[in-house]
Amino acid sequence: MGFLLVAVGVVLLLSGSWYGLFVSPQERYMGDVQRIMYVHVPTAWNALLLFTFAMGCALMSLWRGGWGWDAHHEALLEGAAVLSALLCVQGAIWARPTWGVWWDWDPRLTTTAVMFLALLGILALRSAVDDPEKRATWSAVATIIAFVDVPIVYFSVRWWNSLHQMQSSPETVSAPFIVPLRLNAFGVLALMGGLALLRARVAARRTARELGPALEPLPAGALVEAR
Amino acid sequence: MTTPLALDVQGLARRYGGRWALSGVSFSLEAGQALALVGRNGSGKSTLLRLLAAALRVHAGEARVCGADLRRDADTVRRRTALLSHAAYTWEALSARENLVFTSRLLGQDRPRERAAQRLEQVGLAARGDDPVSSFSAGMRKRLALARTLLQEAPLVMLDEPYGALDPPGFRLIDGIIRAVRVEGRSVVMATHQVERAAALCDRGLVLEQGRVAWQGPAAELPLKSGLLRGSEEGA
Amino acid sequence: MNVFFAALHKELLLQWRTRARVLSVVVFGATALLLMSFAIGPDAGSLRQYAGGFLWLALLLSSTLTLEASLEAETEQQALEGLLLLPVAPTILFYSKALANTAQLALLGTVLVPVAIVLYGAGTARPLALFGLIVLGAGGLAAPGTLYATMTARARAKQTLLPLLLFPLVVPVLIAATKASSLLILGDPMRQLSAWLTLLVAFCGIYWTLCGLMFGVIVED
Amino acid sequence: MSALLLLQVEAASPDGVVQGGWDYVVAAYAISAAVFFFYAVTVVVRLRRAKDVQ
Repeated sequence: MGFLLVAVGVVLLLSGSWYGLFVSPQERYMGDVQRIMYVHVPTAWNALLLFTFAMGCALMSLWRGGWGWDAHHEALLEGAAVLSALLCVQGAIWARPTWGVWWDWDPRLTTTAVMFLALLGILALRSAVDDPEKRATWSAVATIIAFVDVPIVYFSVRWWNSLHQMQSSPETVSAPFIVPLRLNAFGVLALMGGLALLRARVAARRTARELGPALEPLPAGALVEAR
Repeated sequence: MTTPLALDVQGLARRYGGRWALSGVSFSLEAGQALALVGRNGSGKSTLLRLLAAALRVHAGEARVCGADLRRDADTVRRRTALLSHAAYTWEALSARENLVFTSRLLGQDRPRERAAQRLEQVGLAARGDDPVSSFSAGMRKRLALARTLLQEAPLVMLDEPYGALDPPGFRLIDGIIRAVRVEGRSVVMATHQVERAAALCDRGLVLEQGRVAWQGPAAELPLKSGLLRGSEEGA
Repeated sequence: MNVFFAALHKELLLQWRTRARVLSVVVFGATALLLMSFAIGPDAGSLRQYAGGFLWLALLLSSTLTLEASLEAETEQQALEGLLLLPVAPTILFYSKALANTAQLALLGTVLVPVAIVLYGAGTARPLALFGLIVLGAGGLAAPGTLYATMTARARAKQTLLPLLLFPLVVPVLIAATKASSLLILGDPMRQLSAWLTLLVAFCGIYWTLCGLMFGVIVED
Repeated sequence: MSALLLLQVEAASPDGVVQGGWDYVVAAYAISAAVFFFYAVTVVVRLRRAKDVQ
């Protein structure tokens, strides 16, 4: 399942990128630089999506328990961290030719940086706790708290920097612009989703090893007992 | 007529990470009786006591503690038990008296100062009651922790290595307290290496080995049984 | 309610008994303020302009020391486990601890203000508003800070872990408090202060609720 | 506002269209591809290693 999704993602990404780079026409105002958007926007969508899924797994892991939720929680956190790091780099590459600077205190870019650091913090917490139970609970709580924080960060940065509010790129709605965007969006989703499934397997195996051979204790009848 | 049970434990188990510190532990204790827990270091005595005091989450099995379900009604269990643990549970920067007064207030008791003074007297710390705990010796910390445990006036008193770090007068203090608690009709569970003392003080005995019940029976037979176990291990 | 006040009294008394340590945190914060002025240079105008930001950075950096110390008192002899064994709701323990930490951070911030005034010429015409702001900001740091310190006190590498978790989270507090104190120091012609205070109040409201709910989950062993 | 910002850009032509910039586009796609590729490799390597241990 994981490998299949990865393969689907690669095909979608290759075709979407080919379309975006060579088929789509030049955008009227941004010129060729606009083509960065065909990979940038899908990355942004999926970073948020993966973080949201991680939050869902965190909630389920707290509410229901179960190591499957915890393993997927870990995998999705890592995937979201990779995507948000990539997003910051892409944002810098986009900012340079359009605004003349590598970094811009745009609310979205800044929020992404904060989100990346928060995700790194949670992953660090996971690696610093040896007891699998505590690791699962604590990191789930940290994920929920960080998830609530992201919109607050976004709004506070927007207020903080209200002068820069209007630098959203010109809307592009016609089909030649939509097609590569959609292809790449589903491509990143399939690729990172597949990788998250594989990564969750790694986490699940590590937890299984930590928990020892038997997850259930021996039945009471098997013990030496005398009354 | 059946006596109510202070403890009714069925297949209790707890793991730390991947290691099952306790598994499939089953026993019962009638109200008003005293149980001696014996076993080597790491055999699971402390884990069992902390589980029964609802300090740790149960990973498998069931237990009723003083009539309350340990898994579903941990708050009631906490109200009905008092645990003298390995850790002293004290705030080092506060004085012994302050430690007891705050514990009493958090328990919602009336006259906390009076109660604290009374317990300090009982464990022989009245003279040092206003010194910060950080200046205490290990034995004095043990006495303070004992005072804290007694402050709770719980129907089930659990003592983890009560004799540890104490001097001979301390030993007699513990013996006296256990007898006094039993006179009041309360139950006692005690984990200790002092097998002879435990045999003299308790009704029931239970030997733990590697997190399992290796033997249980009348406390009077404990010295023999635990001696056999220890001997066989040393031979192996 | 009586139980809550008993718990709060205990927290405040603990902090009072360890006041020598609190004093060293104050010195740390003042040193941070001094060092930051070297980063700007001896230009009085810029120093005054950035005074608000430096004040909150110094407070944020010192806050991790305060939070770690407040949890150390509970983990030394596992007093926290002892507390949980008493029939006291974990939320009461959380709110008493978070409130005591708020008080301590607010005190720290208040003490740092005169230092900032001397070093940066950052006086304000509305000292009461500045004090209120410091209390709000301290509350925003203390609620998630207490929760995270409770986790990291029992994890490996706790010294680095707490700032790693806390600092990204409190970015809104830092932004709002910095902006608001700059407005108080430099003047507020556009009447923007209330917007920033609202943001702080909202942050405090959300995290005092959320962290209170989560504390019970965290401390269960 | 955005028009004002665009004026500061070296690459901007008089009519406001960003000219060229293909190197930036190539860099963005190359870096994204590299990140995806290397992350995929680390995941697969860790998966293999986890299997070996079992």
